[in-house]
Amino acid sequence: MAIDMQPDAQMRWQRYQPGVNDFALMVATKNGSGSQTSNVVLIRSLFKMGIPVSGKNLFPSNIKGLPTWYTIRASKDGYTARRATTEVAVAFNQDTITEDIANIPHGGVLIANKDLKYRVNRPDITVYEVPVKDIMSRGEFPKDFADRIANMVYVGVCCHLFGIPLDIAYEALLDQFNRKEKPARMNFSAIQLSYDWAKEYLEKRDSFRFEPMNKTQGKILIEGNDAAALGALFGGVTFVAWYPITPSTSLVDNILNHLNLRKDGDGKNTVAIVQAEDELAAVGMIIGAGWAGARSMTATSGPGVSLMAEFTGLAYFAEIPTVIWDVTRMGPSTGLPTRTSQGDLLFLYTLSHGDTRHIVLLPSNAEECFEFGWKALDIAEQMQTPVFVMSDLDIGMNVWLSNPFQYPDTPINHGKTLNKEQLEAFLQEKGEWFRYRDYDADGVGYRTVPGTEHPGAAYFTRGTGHNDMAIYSERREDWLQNMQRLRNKFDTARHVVPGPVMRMSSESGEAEAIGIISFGSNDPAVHEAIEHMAAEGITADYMRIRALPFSQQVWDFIEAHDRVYVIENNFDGQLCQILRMESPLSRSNLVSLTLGDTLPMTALWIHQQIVQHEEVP
Amino acid sequence: MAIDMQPDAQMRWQRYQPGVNDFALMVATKNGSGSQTSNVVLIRSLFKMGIPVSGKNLFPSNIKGLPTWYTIRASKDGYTARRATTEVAVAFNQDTITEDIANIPHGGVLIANKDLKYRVNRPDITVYEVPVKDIMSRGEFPKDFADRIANMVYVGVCCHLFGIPLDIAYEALLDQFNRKEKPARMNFSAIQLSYDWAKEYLEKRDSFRFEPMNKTQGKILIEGNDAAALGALFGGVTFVAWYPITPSTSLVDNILNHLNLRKDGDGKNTVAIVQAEDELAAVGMIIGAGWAGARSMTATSGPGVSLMAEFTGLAYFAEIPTVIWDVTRMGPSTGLPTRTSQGDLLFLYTLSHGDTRHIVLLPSNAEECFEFGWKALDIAEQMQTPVFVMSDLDIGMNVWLSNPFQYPDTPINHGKTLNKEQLEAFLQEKGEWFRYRDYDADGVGYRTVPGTEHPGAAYFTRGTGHNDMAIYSERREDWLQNMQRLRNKFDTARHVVPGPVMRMSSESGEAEAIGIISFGSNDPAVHEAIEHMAAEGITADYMRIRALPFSQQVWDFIEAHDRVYVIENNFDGQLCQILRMESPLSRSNLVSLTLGDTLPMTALWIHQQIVQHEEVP
Amino acid sequence: MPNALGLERTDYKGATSTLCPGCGHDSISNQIISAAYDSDLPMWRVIKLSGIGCSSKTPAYFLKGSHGFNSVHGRMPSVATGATIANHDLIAIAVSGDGDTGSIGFGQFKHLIRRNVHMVYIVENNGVYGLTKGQFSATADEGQFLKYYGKNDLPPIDLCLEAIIGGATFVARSFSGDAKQVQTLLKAALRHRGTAVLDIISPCVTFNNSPDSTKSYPYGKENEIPLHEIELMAAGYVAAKQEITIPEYPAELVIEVEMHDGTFVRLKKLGEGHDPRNRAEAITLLERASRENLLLTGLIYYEEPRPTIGDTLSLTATPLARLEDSQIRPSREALDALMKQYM
Amino acid sequence: MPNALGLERTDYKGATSTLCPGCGHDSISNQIISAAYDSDLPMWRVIKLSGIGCSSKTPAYFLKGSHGFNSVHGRMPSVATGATIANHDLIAIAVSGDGDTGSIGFGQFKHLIRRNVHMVYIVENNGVYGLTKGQFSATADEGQFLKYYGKNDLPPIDLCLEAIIGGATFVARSFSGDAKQVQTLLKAALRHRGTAVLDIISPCVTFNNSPDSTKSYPYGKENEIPLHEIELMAAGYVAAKQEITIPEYPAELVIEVEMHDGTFVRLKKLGEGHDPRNRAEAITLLERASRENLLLTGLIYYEEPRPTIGDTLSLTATPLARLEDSQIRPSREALDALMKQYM
Ligand SMILES: Cc1ncc(C[n+]2csc(CCOP(=O)(O)OP(=O)(O)O)c2C)c(N)n1
Ligand SMILES: Cc1ncc(C[n+]2csc(CCOP(=O)(O)OP(=O)(O)O)c2C)c(N)n1
Ligand code: SF4
Ligand code: SF4
Ligand SMILES: [Mg+2]
Ligand SMILES: [Mg+2]
Repeated sequence: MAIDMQPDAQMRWQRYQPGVNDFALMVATKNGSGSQTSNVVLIRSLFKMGIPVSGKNLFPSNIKGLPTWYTIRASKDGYTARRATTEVAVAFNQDTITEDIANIPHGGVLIANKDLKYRVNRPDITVYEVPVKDIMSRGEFPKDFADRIANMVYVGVCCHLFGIPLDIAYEALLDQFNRKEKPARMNFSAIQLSYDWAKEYLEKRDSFRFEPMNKTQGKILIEGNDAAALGALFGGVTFVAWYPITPSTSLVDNILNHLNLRKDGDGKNTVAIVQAEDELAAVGMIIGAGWAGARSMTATSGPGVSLMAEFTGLAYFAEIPTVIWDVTRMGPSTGLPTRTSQGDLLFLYTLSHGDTRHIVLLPSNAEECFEFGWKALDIAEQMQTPVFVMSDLDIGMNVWLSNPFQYPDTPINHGKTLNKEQLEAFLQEKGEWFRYRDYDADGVGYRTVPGTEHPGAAYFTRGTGHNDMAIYSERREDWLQNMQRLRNKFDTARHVVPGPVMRMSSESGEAEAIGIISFGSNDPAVHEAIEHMAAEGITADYMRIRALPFSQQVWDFIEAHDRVYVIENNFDGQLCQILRMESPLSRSNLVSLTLGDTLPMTALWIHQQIVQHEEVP
Repeated sequence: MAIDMQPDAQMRWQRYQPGVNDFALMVATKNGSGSQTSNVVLIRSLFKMGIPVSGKNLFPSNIKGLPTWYTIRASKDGYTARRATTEVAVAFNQDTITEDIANIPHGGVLIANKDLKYRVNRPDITVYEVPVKDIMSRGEFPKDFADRIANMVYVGVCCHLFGIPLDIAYEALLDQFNRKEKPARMNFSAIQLSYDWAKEYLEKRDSFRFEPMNKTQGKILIEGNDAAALGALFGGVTFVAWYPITPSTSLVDNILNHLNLRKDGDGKNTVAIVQAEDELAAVGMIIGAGWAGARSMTATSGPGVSLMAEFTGLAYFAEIPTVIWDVTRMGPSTGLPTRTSQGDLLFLYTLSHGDTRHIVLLPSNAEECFEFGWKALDIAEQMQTPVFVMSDLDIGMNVWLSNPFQYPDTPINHGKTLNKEQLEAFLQEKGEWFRYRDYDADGVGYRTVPGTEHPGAAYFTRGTGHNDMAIYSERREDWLQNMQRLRNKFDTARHVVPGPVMRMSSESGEAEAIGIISFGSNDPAVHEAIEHMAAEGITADYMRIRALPFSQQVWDFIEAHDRVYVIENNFDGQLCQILRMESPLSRSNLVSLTLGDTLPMTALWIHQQIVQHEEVP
Repeated sequence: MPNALGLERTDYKGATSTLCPGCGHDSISNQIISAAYDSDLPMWRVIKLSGIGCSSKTPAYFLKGSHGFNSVHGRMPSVATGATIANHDLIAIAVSGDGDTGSIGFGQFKHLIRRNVHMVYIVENNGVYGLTKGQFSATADEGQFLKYYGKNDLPPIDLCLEAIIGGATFVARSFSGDAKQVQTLLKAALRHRGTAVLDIISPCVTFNNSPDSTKSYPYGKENEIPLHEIELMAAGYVAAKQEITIPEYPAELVIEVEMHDGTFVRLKKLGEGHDPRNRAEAITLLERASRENLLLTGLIYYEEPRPTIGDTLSLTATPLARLEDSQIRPSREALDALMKQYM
Repeated sequence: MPNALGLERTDYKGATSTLCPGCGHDSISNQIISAAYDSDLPMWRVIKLSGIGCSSKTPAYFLKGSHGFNSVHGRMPSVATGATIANHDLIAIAVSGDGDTGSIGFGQFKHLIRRNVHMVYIVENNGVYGLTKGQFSATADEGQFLKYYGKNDLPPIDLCLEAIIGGATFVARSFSGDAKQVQTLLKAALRHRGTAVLDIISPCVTFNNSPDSTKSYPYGKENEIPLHEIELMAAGYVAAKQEITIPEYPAELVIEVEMHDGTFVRLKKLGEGHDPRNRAEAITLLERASRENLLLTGLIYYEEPRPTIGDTLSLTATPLARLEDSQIRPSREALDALMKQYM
C-alpha cells in the first residue's frame, strides 16, 4: 500500500508524529478471507475505549484472493481523515508482505504471520512474528470456520501489544454478531488463545499504545451508505429502483436491512424496492414513480450516471422530482470500482445534452448522508426536479465516527403539489391552473399527480418544447419563456439547497489571507490540516460547499480572500472549474489543488500542498 | 414566424435595409406539401443568376400538415447568415397566414394564396393575391401530383415579380430532378402558367428585385450534412453505425447516396453502414470497429449523445479511435428536434463520468464539414481517442453557398498504428513494446490492431485501471501515471486540432479594444455584424474557435483585448464557460452573449447586443 | 349518449391529431376513445404513456382527461413500471411504435413483460420509423425494399412471440383497419391483470404503404385472417356487469375465456380457429404465421394472470403515492432506538 | 504435445485467474484453452470480447496471444458487431454473464442474434451477479432465496429459447462441470458461421451454490441430463481434416449434423434424444425443460447458416481494417467531378 510520506519526509512534519492513541494500524490480508470482521472488532474496541477511531477499507475489485488493506486510525484529537502513515502493519498476506514491510514508516511496527515467506531487513522497526497456524492448533475450531477465525489471531495479538482489554474485545464481537453469543464466543476463544500466546512469547518493544479516553461517548459508528439509507427511509421515500454497482450497492442493501422501519400495521411495506435490469431502467422507473406522486430515488455510481444522462435530462425538462445518489468511485470508464474519487461533479452538474443543469447535494459525512438523505426528497419535490446527492466510496463504504442523527426538523415537504381539494381551491382563487405558469415568480409551477380525482387535474408531461399550459409548442417565444423560467427556478434553488459551512480562523470572523474551499469526504482532512497549519502559524479560513448551485455566500468568501485553495479529490479540479465558469468576480484568485490518487485525502497532503504554494509565490 | 426586428426598430439600423439583390423571401406552407422543391428551385435560380443566396428551412417536428417556413436570402454582399427580416412573404398556409401577414416588415410584400381565408389591413405593405386553384385549373396535371405542383405557382409569380428569367428557373428545375426532363417539364408548365397569369394580372408595385450578378461563379450549393458525408468518404471511413435522429439522419443518408464513391472493382463496398438498434449500440459498434482497425464513425444528435456517455468514456480511457458527429438540435431533452442550437458543447467536452475530456471539432460551414469530415478520422487515429464533431441543424440541413471542397492535402494518417512489420521493427529497435508506454513523450502510445499476425501483437484493452503494459492494475502509481499521460496526450491534441481562425480589423494585426469569439454556424452572422459595425465606427477583432481543447492562441487573443464578447447560440453560454474554467489569465474580460432562441443567429442580433453592451458600461 | 359516468364519447377525445391523414395510428386512437367510453373508464385514474415516434405522439390525441407522459425513445416501459407501482390504482395505457419497442426499447419491453407490469401495452406496428422518415424498423419484412434505404436484410422480430416467450399473459395481434376487433381487444386488455400486449399492424401511409409490404393498408385489408370473432361480456368500470346478448353458436365453435374480474371473452372460431389458452399452440401458430407470412389476428395467447411486479412487493394497501406523511416517516423514537444500536 | 501450429496447450493460456477458487467460470476458461489448442486456433486471428462481471473478466485468463477487449457492462454485443465487420477474418470468442447478457444487455443480445454476427457467444450462467456480490440475475430460479436479497419473484429468462426465437442458428446449453461436453460444443461453435450461442451453467461457488439452486454445482452434478453424446469430426484450423475414429452406433441412435465447412457433429442419442435440426422440437424441448425444471444439455438447435450481418453488407473481399489507403480515399478527379454537380 502506498504511503504518501516517506520515513525521511516524515521527520519534517512533527505534528504528524504518532503517539499514544494517535497512530494508525494497517491490516494486510486477502480479499474474501473474512478479515473484515476482525478489523471491525478492533475498531469497535477502540470506540468502546472512548478513543476516536476511523477505518478505511482498501479492497480490490475482486471477490476472493486479491490483496486488501484495512487501516484503522486512532486519534486522540478526534481526526477521522486517513492518516498519511500507518505505523503498525499487520502483514498477513503472502502476496504483499514484502511490499508491506517496505512501506512501514521508520519507527513503526510489523506484526507478521510467521507462516508466510518473507525477509525483514528493517532495523528501524519493531518486528513481532506470529505463528498463526501454531496458535490456531491450540484451540478447536469447526473446520468450515477455521480459516476465517484465524483472522482473530491478529486481534488477540494487538489486544496484548497495544492494550485493548479482552472484555472490550468480547463486547465488540458480540455487537458484530448481533449479540449472538455462540459465534462471538467461538471467535473470542481465538482472540484469547493468541492473546495468551502473545503475553507469553511477545515482549513489548515498541511505544504504540491505546489508553482509554471518553471521547466517543454519545457518538455512533456507522457507514455513510447506511446513514444515507436511513435518511431516505426517514425522508419518506416510497419508491426505490436500482441496479447494483460498487460502491453504491450497500446503500440499497441498507434500505433493505432497515425495511422494518417502514412496515404498516399489517407488516406490509410502505416503500417499494425494485431491482431494475440496468441504470436506464432504474432511472426511468424512479422518474415514472416521481411523476406519479411517489417519493422516489436510486443509488448508483459513475457508469450508472453516464447511462442515466438522457433520462435525467427529461426529468429536468419535464420537471419531475426524484433523487439520484451517486456514490462515486474512480473513473473514467469502469476505472477502479473499489477506489474513491470525487470525479463526477462536473458531469452531474451538466448531465444531459442541451443546456441542462442539476442540483447536486454534497454530504461530507455520515450525519449529512442522513440529513441530505431526507432533505433531497424534499428539495426534489419542492423544486420539481431531479436532485443528485454525490457521496463517495470513502464516505459510503467506510465506517465513521459520527454524532447520532437528528430527527428531521421540518415536516415532509411535497412542494407545490395540488391534491383534489387544493386544486379546486386554486381554481377558485385564480380562475385557472396551468402546469408551468410561474404564479409565484420563483420559477416553480404547481403540479398535480395522476390519479387526482378532479376533471381539471390532467395535463400532459413531455420532454418536447411546451408552453406554460403544458401544450406542445415550437414557438420561439414559448421556448425562451420556458428556458428562462427554468433558470429562475435554478436561481430559487440557490436558496433552497444546503448553504456552505464556514470555519473562520479569526474569532471576529474577519477573513484571513488564505481561504480554503472543499467539499465532501475531504472535510476531515481539511480540518486537521487547518489545525496543524495554524499551529505552524499559517492561518486559513475554510468554506465547505454543500451543494450546487452556489449562492452569493460563495462569491463573498472568495472575494474576501487573497488566495483561495480549492481542494478536491479528482484529477481535473472540477469544483474549481465550476467556480471559475460561474464566478461573477473580475479577479481570479482560485488555486486548484487536486489529488485524484485513488485514496482518501490526508491532512498531510493538504498541508504540504498549501505550504508549497505559499512558499513559491 | 418570429422576426427579431420590428418594423420600427428596423429604421434605426440603416445598414440592414433591403435593396436590390438584398432582401429575403419567406415561404409559408404546410409541412409535407412538397413546397421544398419549389423553394430549392428559387434558390438554385438565384444561384444561377450569380446572386449569393442562402436558404433556411424552419420546419416542424411532424411529417405532414404543421406549418413550415422557408426563408431565402439574396445578398449582393455575399452574406449567408439568416436575415433578421424577411421582406417578401409568400403566405400559402391557412393556419399561419394571419400571423405571417402581421409579421411582414414595414415596406414589405405579401404574396397571398387567394384561396385561403385572411384579411389584410396593412397599408404599409404591397399585396399580391394569387388565385392558385384558378391558375392550376388552366393547366393539365396528373391528379396525384397536382397538389405538389401547385407549389410551383409561387415560383412562377416570383419569377415575374422579382425578375427571375424563366429559362433559369427551368434549368434549376432540371437540376432538381437530376436532369430528368419529364418531371421538370411538368413542373415547369405550372411555373409558366403562373408566370403568364402574373404578367397579365399583377402590376409590379414594390421595389424588390433580383438582378444578375457574377458572384456565385465557381461556387457550389450544398447542405452541411452532405458535405460531412463527403468528407467522411474522402477521409477513408470504413465503418459507419448509426441510429436515425433529426437533424443528423441526412448525414448518413448522404453517405448512402454517395456510396458509389466507395466501390471496389467488383462493385463491392469499401465501407460498411449498419443501422443500429439505438445509440448505445451505434457507438458500441464504432468503438468495436475502431478497435479492430477500421476508420469508424457515427452521426447523432443530443439525445443520442446522452446515450453514448458511458461508451465514449470507455473509448477515451481505453484509447480507441472513432468519430462521432453531433448535429445539434434544441435541447434539453427531446426539446425541439427541428430547431437549431449549439447547446451540447460543454456536455460533449466532458462526456462521461470521472475526469473524462474529449476533443471536439467545430465546423462553421459546408467546407469545414468536408474538411473536418476527413480530418476527424485522422485525428482520431493520431490521438487514439474518440473525436466529436459538433455541427448543428442550421449547418447540416440548410443549403449553403460554398467554395468547392479542397481535396485532402495530407495522406491518410493512421497515427502510431503498428502493422506486423512495423511492430517487428519497433521490437528490434526498442527491445520491447508496451501499449501504453509513452515512448515519444507526447502521451500517445503505439497500438496494434487485432488480426496482426505477430506473436507479440496482442494486448488487452479495458476500461479498468491498467499500467502501461496494458495489465490490470489497482496501484495508485499506475493510475496516476496513466491519468497524467492522458492529460499530456490532451495537451498534444491542442496542437493537432484545427486552430482558431482570426479576422483582425487593423491591417497591422494590432488588437482592437473589442474582441469577438464565436464558433460554428454563427460565423456568417459574426462577419456580417463586424462589417456593419465597422461601418458605424465600432471595430472589432474576431477569433473563431474551431476545436476543443484550446491552444495558447486563444489566451493570447483574449489577453490582447479589453473586452471579449463570446457569442453563442445556446442558453448557458457554454463556450464562454469552458473558456472561463480553463483560462490561465488573471483578468476576467469575457462577456457572454447567448441567444438560444431556436433560430439561426442574425447579424442584427449580434450588432444590437454589442452596441448595447458598449453603451452601458 | 352519455355512458355510466355521464360522459359523452367526445369527452374521451384528446387534442387534434397532427399525424398524416390516413395514418393507422389515428384509427387506433379512435378505438381507444371508443373503448374507454364504452368501458366507462374513469379518466382521472388513467395514465397514458409513450416513448418517442409518431405512434408515441398519439396519447395527446385521446383521453384529454387523463395524465399523459410522452417520455424518451424506447424507455417508456421503465417509466410505466415506476408509475404503476407508485400508484396501483392507476389504469395504464401505453402506446409505442415498432421502432420504440422493437429496436431501442427491446430490452425494456422484455423486462417489462417479465415483471408483468399491470398495463395495456399497445404497439402501433408499421414496420418503419415514421417520425424519422422511413427507415426500416426491427419488424420490417425481410427482403423488403424502401425508397431511401434499399433492401432490408434482417428477419423481423415477432413482438407477439417475444411477448409470450417472455412471460406475457395476454397477447393479441390486430390490424388498425379492423376497427371492431381492435376495440374489443382493447376492452378485454383493459380488464386484464398484468401486462396485456397488443401488437397492432398500423400502416404508415407515408413511408410504408405499398401493397407488397405486410404492414400496408392494402396488404392488411386483403390478407388479414381473423382467428375468431371476439365478443366481450364485461362489467363497465362503474356500472354493474352488463348483460350482452350473444348469439347462440354451436359449442364447438366457441371458446370462452374467463378473465380475472369475471369478464368473459367469447371467441367464435373462424377458419381453423385457435385456442389462446394453449401456450404451445400459440407459439406454433405464430411460428407458422411468420413462416407462411400470414396476418393472423385476434387473441393469440391468454393465461391466468400471474403476480404483477406490484403484487410481489408486499406493499401496503393504499397506493404509495397517496400515503400520509405519518405513514412514511418513522417516529422520533424509532430513530433514537436505532441510534442506540450504533453506539 | 504441440498442435499443428507447433503450440503447446500452455501457449493458449492467459494470465492467472483471480476468480474465487472453484468458480465455474475457470473451468470454462480451461475448456476454451483446450478447444483452441485442439482446434489449432491461430491466436492472432482471435478476438476475445466481454462485458463486465466475473465471467467477463475471464478473457484475460485464456489465449494470451489474442487481442482482448473487456468493454462495458451488457453492451459487448455491439462492440463485437463492429469488430467482426471491421475485419471479417477475425475469430470472435465472447464471454458474458447472465447479468451482463440477460439483464442490462438483453436488448443488445437479441439484436446481435438478429444480425447473426459471426462469433461464439458464451454466457457463463450462474443465476447471480457474482462481481457485485450476489444479487439475483434474470436467469435466477423463480422462488429462490438468497442470503441478502430474499426471494426471487420473477420467472427466469431462458437464454437458449430467446436465442432460437431471435433467429440464432447454433444454440447449445451445457454445464461447466461437464468438461468434455463444454469442450466439444466449443469446438463445434468455432466452426459455425454466424452467432453460436452457448448458455453454460457455471456455478458461482461464493453466492449461489446451495444445492436447491439449479445453477449450483451439486444441482448440476446431480441433475444434468445430456441429450446426447457429442463428437466432432472437424478440420483443424490449419491442418487438413482429421480422421477421428468414431465408434459404430446403430444408425437410429445417431444424428449427424453437417456444418458449413464440412465439419460433422455426431450426436449419439442419450435418453429420449433430440434432433437439434428441428426448430419446433427445440422450442418444445426448452419449454418442457423450463416447466419441469430439467437441466437438459447439449446441442439444442442447429440450422443451416443464414447470412451474417457482414454477408449482407456487400463488402469488398479484403477486411475493411486492412484496406490500403488508396482503396478508401476516392481520387481527386472524383471530387472534382462531384463538385461540378453541385455548381
Ligand atoms: C434517443 C433517440 N434516438 C433517436 C430518436 C429519433 N427518433 C424519433 S422517433 C424514432 C423512431 C420511431 O419509430 P417507431 O417507434 O416505429 O414510431 P412511428 O413513428 O413509426 O410510429 C426515432 C429513431 C430519438 N427521439 N431519441
Ligand atoms: C453500467 C454498470 N452498471 C453496473 C455495474 C456493476 N456490475 C459489475 S458486474 C455486474 C453484474 C455481473 O453479473 P454477471 O454478468 O451475471 O456476471 P458474473 O459476475 O455473475 O459472472 C454489475 C451489476 C457496472 N460495472 N456497470
Ligand atoms: S409518417 Fe407514417 S407513422 Fe408518421 S404520422 Fe405519417 S403515416 Fe403515420
Ligand atoms: S463471486 Fe462467484 S462468479 Fe465471481 S469469481 Fe467468485 S465464484 Fe465466480
Ligand atoms: Mg414504426
Ligand atoms: Mg452471473
